[in-house]
Amino acid sequence: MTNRILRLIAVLFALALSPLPALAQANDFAVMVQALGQGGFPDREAAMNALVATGDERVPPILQAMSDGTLYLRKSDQRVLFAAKSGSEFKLTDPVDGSDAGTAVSADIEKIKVNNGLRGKIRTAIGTMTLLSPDSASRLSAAQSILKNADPAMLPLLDSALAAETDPKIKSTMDLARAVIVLKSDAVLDDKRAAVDTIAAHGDQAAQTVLVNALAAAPDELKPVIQTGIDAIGRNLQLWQVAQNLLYGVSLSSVLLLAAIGLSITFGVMGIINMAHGEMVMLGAYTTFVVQELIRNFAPGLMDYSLAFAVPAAFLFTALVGIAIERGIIRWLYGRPLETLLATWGLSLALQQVVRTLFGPTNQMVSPPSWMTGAFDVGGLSITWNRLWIVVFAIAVFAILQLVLNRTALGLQMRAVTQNRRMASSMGIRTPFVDAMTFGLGSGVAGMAGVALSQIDNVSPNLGQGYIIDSFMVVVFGGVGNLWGTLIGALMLGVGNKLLEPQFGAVLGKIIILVLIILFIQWRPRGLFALKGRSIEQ
Amino acid sequence: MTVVNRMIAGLGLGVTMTMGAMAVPAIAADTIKVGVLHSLSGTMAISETTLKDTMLFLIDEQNKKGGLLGKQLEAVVVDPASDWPLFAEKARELIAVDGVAAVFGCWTSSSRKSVLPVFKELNSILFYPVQYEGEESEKNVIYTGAAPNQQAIPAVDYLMSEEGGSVKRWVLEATDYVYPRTTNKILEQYLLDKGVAAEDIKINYTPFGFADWQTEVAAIKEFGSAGKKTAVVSTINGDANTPFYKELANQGVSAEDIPVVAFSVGEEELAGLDTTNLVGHLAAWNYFQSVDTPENAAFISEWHKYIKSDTRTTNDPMEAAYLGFNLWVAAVEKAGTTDTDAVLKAIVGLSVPNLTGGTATVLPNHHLTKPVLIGEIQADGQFEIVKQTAEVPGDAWSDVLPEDKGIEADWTDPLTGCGHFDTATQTCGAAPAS
Amino acid sequence: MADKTGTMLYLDGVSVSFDGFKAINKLSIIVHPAEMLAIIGPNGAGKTTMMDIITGKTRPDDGEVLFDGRTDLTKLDEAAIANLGIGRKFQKPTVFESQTVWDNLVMALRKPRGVFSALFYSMSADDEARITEILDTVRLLNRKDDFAANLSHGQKQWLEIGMLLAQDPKLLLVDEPVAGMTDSETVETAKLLKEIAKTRSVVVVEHDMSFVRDLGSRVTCLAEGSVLAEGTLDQVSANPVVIERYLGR
Amino acid sequence: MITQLILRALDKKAIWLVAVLAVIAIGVPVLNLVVPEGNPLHIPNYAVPLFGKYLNYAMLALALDLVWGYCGILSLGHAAFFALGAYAMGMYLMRQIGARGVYANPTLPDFMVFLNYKELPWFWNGFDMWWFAFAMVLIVPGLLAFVFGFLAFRSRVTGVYLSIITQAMTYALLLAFFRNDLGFGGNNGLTDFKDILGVNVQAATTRAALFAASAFALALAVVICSAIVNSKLGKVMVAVRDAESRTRFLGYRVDNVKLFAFVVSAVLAGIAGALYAPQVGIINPSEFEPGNSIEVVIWTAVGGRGTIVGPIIGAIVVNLTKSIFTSGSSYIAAGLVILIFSGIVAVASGWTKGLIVIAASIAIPVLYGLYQLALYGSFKLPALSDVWLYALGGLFIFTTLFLPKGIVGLIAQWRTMTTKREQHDRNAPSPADVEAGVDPQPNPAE
Repeated sequence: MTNRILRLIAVLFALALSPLPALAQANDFAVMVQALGQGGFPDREAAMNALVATGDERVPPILQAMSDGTLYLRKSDQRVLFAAKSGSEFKLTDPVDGSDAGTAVSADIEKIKVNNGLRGKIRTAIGTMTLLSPDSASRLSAAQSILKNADPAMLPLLDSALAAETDPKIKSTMDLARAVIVLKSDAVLDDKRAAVDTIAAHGDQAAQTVLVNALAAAPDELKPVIQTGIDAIGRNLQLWQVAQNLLYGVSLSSVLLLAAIGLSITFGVMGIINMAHGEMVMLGAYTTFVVQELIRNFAPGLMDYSLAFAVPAAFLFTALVGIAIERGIIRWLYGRPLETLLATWGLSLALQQVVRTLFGPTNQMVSPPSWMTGAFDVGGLSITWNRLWIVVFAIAVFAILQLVLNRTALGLQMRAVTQNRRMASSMGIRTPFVDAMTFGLGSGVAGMAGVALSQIDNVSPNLGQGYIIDSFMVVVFGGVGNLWGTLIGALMLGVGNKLLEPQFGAVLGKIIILVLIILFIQWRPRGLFALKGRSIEQ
Repeated sequence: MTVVNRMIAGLGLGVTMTMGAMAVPAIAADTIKVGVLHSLSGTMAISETTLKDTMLFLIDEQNKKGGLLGKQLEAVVVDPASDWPLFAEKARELIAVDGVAAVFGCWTSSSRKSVLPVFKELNSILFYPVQYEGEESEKNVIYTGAAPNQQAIPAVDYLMSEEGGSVKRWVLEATDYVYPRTTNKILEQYLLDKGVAAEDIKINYTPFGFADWQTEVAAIKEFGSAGKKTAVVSTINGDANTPFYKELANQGVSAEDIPVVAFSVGEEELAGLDTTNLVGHLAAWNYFQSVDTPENAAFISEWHKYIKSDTRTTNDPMEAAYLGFNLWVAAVEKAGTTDTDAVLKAIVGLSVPNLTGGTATVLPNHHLTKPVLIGEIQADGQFEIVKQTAEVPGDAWSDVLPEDKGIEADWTDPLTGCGHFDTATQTCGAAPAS
Repeated sequence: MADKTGTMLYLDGVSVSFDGFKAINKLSIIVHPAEMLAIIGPNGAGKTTMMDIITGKTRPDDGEVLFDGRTDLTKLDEAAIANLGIGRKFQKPTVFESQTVWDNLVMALRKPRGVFSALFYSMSADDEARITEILDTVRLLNRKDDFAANLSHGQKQWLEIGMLLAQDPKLLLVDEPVAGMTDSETVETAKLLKEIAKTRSVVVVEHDMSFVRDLGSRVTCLAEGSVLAEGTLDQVSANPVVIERYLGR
Repeated sequence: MITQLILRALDKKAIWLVAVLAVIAIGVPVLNLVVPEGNPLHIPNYAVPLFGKYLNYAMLALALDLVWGYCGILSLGHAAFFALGAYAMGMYLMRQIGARGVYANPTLPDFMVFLNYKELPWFWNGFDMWWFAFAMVLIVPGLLAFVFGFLAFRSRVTGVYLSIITQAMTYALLLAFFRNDLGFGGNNGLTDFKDILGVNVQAATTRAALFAASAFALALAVVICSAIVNSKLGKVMVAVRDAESRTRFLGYRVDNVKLFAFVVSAVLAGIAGALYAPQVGIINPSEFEPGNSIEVVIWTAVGGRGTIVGPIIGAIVVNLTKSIFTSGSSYIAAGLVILIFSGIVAVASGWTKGLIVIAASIAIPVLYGLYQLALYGSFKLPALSDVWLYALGGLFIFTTLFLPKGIVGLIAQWRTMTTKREQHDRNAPSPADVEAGVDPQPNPAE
C-alpha cells in the first residue's frame, strides 16, 4: 500500500521534472517507446523523459538496454526492439509486451546511439524510478544518483524511502543524500547543523566537496560549523591518504616481487645473469592469452576461471622453455656469468621476434575475470580487486617457493649444487638435472608472474622489457641469492616509489629511487641481505 | 683436416645452403621505387608494423590498377628498429642507394625530426601519417595526420558543449614527450581563453611505458570530486595506455562521471583491451573503423582480403597513409614525373576522397583538410561516432598560441615557399626561404 | 702481554667472529724482527683468518694488532699494509695467470704504487738485474716469458715466493708454501725461507711437520682461534693437549 | 716520460692499426670528394657518415674494452658517457644555429622557445664557444665517471653489482633526459644542426672532415689505450681483472687503478659521442637506453675483448651486419654475412658448430615460411627485416657459445696452429677463462 502511494509520488515528481508534459499525457506507451529511435540526442532525451513520466515499470529495463547498447531500431518498420546477439544473428524482442519479434542480421537493424550525457541521464532516471525498487542494488544506485544530483525536490520522496529502508549501507547513502539536500534547501538552522554533522561524519572526499561548496552560500552562523567539518574531514583524509599511498606501494611491490622472484632463483641462486627473464614473463602472459582464447572458443562458461587454468599452464610452458634454454645454451656457460648475460640478451631479442611473428606486434586482449574487476572501500581506502588478488598471488607464490626450496628434496639438491657442485655431484646428485630443474623453476615462476601482469599491463612482445631492469634492481638491492631479500627489496622499492610519487611526480620519483639504489649499493655492496661465500661473486 | 680445408669446405656448404634458403628477389626491369620506413622491431613495432602492411597493401592495389605512369611500383621496406639515429641512416639509404621516389614512414616525432635533415639535404618527399604536435612545416614533408587543431581542440570543444557534458574542470594527463607537451600547451592556452580558471586545470606527466597508474588515477578521481563536471584529456603514449585504461576500469572511473578523451588510442590499441568497463570514454580522430560510408566498407573488405584476416582493425594512421599514398599518386600523375620539386608543386591543392565521405585537400602548408570525429568506446572495441565536423584545414602554427599568431606556411611554389612566414613583419623565419 | 716496542708483529687479545662463530678468540702472538715463527694447527684453527686480520682483509672485533711496535694495522687497508712492508703468500698459489712470470715480478717489485707512477714507469737496468736475480733464486729464469698459468703447481708456489721477495717486505706471511712440491723442492724452500729469515721476520703456516722441523724455528699451535701451545717443535708436539687436539687421534 | 710512453704504445700491432686508420682517414674522404661519381672507386656521399658512425661506435667499444677487457669492470652504462659527449657537442651545435631557427630567436634553441623558456638555462651558457663545448665533451663524461667510480670502487662494488648499478645510472639518465623540464629537448633531443666551426654541417666536405676526425680520434684512442695497456699500469689493470684482492696485497690501490681506467674510458666514449652527433644529425635520450650499452658490450665480445683491435672489429662487424639486415633486400649480403660467420665458427670450434649456425640460419626462414603456409596457404620467405632480430640474437648466442675469445681470439688461435707453437705463449688464458675467478677468498672460518 505505502509502496503504491510512494510510486505515485515518484510519478508525480517525474511529471514535474518532465519538460514535455504534453507528450507524457499520451498514454500510448508503444508510440512513446518508438520515439526513442528517432532524431538526434536531444530528441531521444525528450522521448526518454516522456517514458519516465509514465512511471511504467517496463521503462527501467528499456532504458537500461538503451544504455547498454542492446536497444535497436529495425530499419524496415522503424520499430524499437531489444536485440540479443546469438551467433551471427540478432534475436529481437518487443520491449513493450515482451513478444518475440523474430531475428535479424546486423545490416537490418541499427543500434540506438547514446552518448555519455544521455547515459548519465538514463542512470538518474532509472535511479529515480527505482529508489523504491525491491532490488537492493538498484536502490543503492538510485540513492547514489540522487546524492549526485541533490535536488531539493527529491526530499519528500527520499524521506519516505528512508523510512522504508532497512539495508544499512543504502540507508547511510540516503542519509547523506538527505543531509546534502537539507543543506541546500531553506531548512531551519538546527536541521542544517545536524545535516553538516551527518556529512562531516562521512569523512570522505565527496563529503568535503559538498561542504566546501556549501560554505560560500551558508548563513554566517553556520559557517564556523561547516569550517570545522571541512577541517575534520581534511585531517581524516590526510591520514587515509598516507595509508592509501602505502597500499599503492604494497601493490606495486607485489608486482615487482612477482617479476623479480623468478630472477632471484636464476640469477640469485644459479648465478646466471638472465636477460631473457623478462621474456619468460612475457611468454607467461601470452600463455594466459592462449588459454583464454581456448576457453572462449570451447568452454565460454569457464571464462571466469580462466586464470586458474592459465597459472599452471603458464608455469609448465615457461618452465619447459626454461629447461630447453638451460640445456641448449646456458649449461655451456656455467662459471662465466657475464657470458650468460650476452647469450641471454641475444635470446631475449629472438624470443621477442618469435612472439611478434606468431601473434603479431600488437597488444593481445586478456580479459579480467569478473571477480577481479571493480573496487571496494575500507574506511577511506579504496582497494581494487585485481590489485588485491595480485598481492595475494604474490604472497602465495613466495610462500610456495620458500617451501619448495626449504622443504623438498629438489630444493635441498638445488642448494647443495649451488654451494658445492663437485661435492654434490660426487654424492650422487645428478647436477645437470638439478641445474635444468632450477632454471625451469625460475622460468616457470616468471611465467606465473606473466599471468598476473597480463591483468594490469600490455600483453605485447615488449612486455618483458619493461620489467627486466626493475627486477634486477630488486634482486640486487635485496641481496643476491636470498628470497627474503627479494621480498624486502621489492617492498622497499615499491613503497618508496609510491611515497615519492605524489611529491615529485612519477618521473622524478623513479629517478630518485634509482639514485638511492646506486648510493645504497655503495653502503652495502652486496645488497640488503648479503650472504657470505656466494657462488655468484667469487 | 687442416684449418684451410675445413674453412673451404664450410664455406662451400654454407654458400649452397644459404643461397637455397635466401631467395634472391628478381630485380624488376623498370619500376618506380617507394620507400617504406617503419619500425618492424623494437618498441615502436607495435604501432608501425600495421602501417608497413598498409603501404604494401596500397602499393599492391595500385599495381593491380596498372601501376603509375605505366610502370609498376616497387616497395622498398627497411627496418629502422625503433632506433632514431637508424631512422636517419635508413632514410639516407632509401633515397641515395635505392633511389626511391618518395618515402612513407615514421611514427614518433623523434623519428621525423631525425630524418628531416636527410630529406632536406637530398630533396626527397616524406609522407608522415601520424597526428603530431604541429609547429612545423617543411618543404619535403607532407603531414597527412592531424595537426592539433584537427584533433585536440575540436575534442575539447565537444566536451565543453552541452552535448558533451559541459565539462568545467580538466585533467591533462600525458606522457612526458613533445607531442603531449605541445598539445597541452595549446590546450591550456585555449581553455584559459575560454574562461576556465587556472585551478580547474591539472597537468600531469608520466614517463614512457609507465605501468603503475594507481596514484594517478586516484588523483584524477580526487580532482574530479570537486563538484564540477570533470574530464580527462589523455595524450598518454602507446604502451602506457593499456595499464592506464585497466586501472581506470578497476577504480571504477566511469565515462558518465569523468570521461577520458584520448588522442593516441585507436582501434589497434583497444584490440588489446577488454573494453566492457570503458564504454563511453572518448577518442578524437579523423577516421574510425566504424565510419559508415561505402568507401570505408570497400577499404576494410579489401584490407581484410589482403591481410587474410577478418579481425584486423583499421585505424586513423592507416587512413592517413591511404590519403598520403593516393595524393602522391595523383600528384605524380599530374606532374607526369616523380621528380621531387615537380611533385611538390603539383600536390598543393590536390584533393582525393577520404574514407569518411569527404575529401582531403593538400593545403599550401603541406597539411590536409580533415574532418574531426569524436567517438565513444564500445564494448566490442570499436568506436561509436558521436560527433563529426566538416573538414578542418590543418594549421601548422597554432592560432591559439600568442607567439604563433599570424604565422603561416606556404609551399605553393616549393622553390620559393616558406614554412614559417610572419604575416605581420612579412618575413620568413630568420633564414631566407630555402 | 709483553712489551710492544721492538716487536715486528704484535697481536694482543684479537677476536673476530663470523655470524656468531668465533673464528679467532683472544689471540695473542708476537714476532720479533728477523725471526721466524711457524704456525701449526688443525683446519679451522683460524690460521688464515689471522693472516687476513694482519693484512687488513678482515677487521677484528676486538684486540690490538701492531706492526713494527707502533703502526695500528686495524685502521689500514690491504694496500697500505702491503706498502708498510708486509708481504703475503696465499695458501692456494695466487699469481697472475694471464701474465708472464717476468711481468708478475715487475708488478711485485718494490716501487711507487701510485697510478701515475705505474703508468710512467720504465724499467731501469737495476730493476732488471734485481728481477733476474730473484728469478734465479726461485729457479724460474728459463721460464721468464711463459705465462704463469702454464707453470706447475710447485713453480707457482716459487713464483709467489719470488713475488714476496720482489716486494722486499719486512714481514712475510707465508701460507702453506710447500703444498704440491716434491721433497727436494720442499727442502729447497725451507732453505730459502731460513735464508730470508736472517734479515726479515717470517710467519709460516704449514701442516708438513718435516718441513716445520727443517725450519727449526719457534712454533705456535693454534686451535679454535687461540694459542694452544708455544715453543720449539719438540716442546709443542710433546704437549698433551696438542696431541689430543691436533696431532694425535 | 711521455715520449717513452708513446713509444711503448706503438708496438707492432698498434702501428699497423694506426697506419690503417690513417689510410682510411685520408683515403675515404679523397675517394669521396676527389674521385668523380660513376668511377667504381668513388665512395658515395651516404656512405661517408655511415662509416663515420661505425668508427665512433668502434671508439666506444674500445673505450669499454679498456675497462672491461683489461680491468674487469663490466660497465652496462657506457653508452651514457657516449651520449653525454654527444649532448655536449649537440648543445654547441644548437647554439651555432643562432637566429636561423624556426622561431628566429638569437639565443634560445627552438624547443626552448616553444616550451616557454624566457632565458637560457645556466648550464647552456658557454656552449656557444667551441673551446668550451669541446672541453665539456671531455669534462662532463669524465666527471660523472669520476664521481660514480670514486663512490663505487671505494666501496668495493664489484662484478654483477657494479654492472647493475651502472645500468641503473644510465637508466636514471634516460628518464632524466626524457623530461622536457630538464632543458635538453625531451625525447626529440637536439637536432636540425646547421654549422660546426663555421662550416655547414651537411656539406660533403664537412662530412668528409668529420669522418677523418673520427678516424684520427680512433687512432688516438688506439694509441692511448695501447700506451696504457703496455705500461706497468696496464699489467696492474689485468692483475686487477684476474685477481683483484691479490693485487691489493701487492700494495696497489685497486680503487685508484679502476677509477683511472674508468675515467679515461668515459672520456674516450665522450669524444666518440661528440663526433657521432654531427654525423647522424640528432642526439636524443634513446642513446641512454640500457639496451644500447649492452649492445656495446656485445660488439666488444664479438670482436674479442682484452685486445685493442678486437672491439674495433666487433663494432664494425656488428653494425655492418645491422645495416645489412635492416635494409630492404640485401639478401645476398645477408647470406654472405651468415656464411662468413659460420665459416669463422667452423674454423674456431669445428665443423659441427659451424653446421649448427648454418642450420639455425636456414631453419628460421624455413620455419617462418611454413608458418605462413599453415596460416595462409602460401609459402612465403620472410623479409630481411623480419629475421634481423633472429640474426642479431643468434650472433650473440653463437658468439658466446662458440667464439668465447671473439674474432680476434680466433685469429690468434689460427696463428698458433699454423706456427706450430713457435711462441707457445698464445695459450694465454683469455679473460673468459679467468673471469670465473681465481681471486683468493679463503673460507673465513678456516
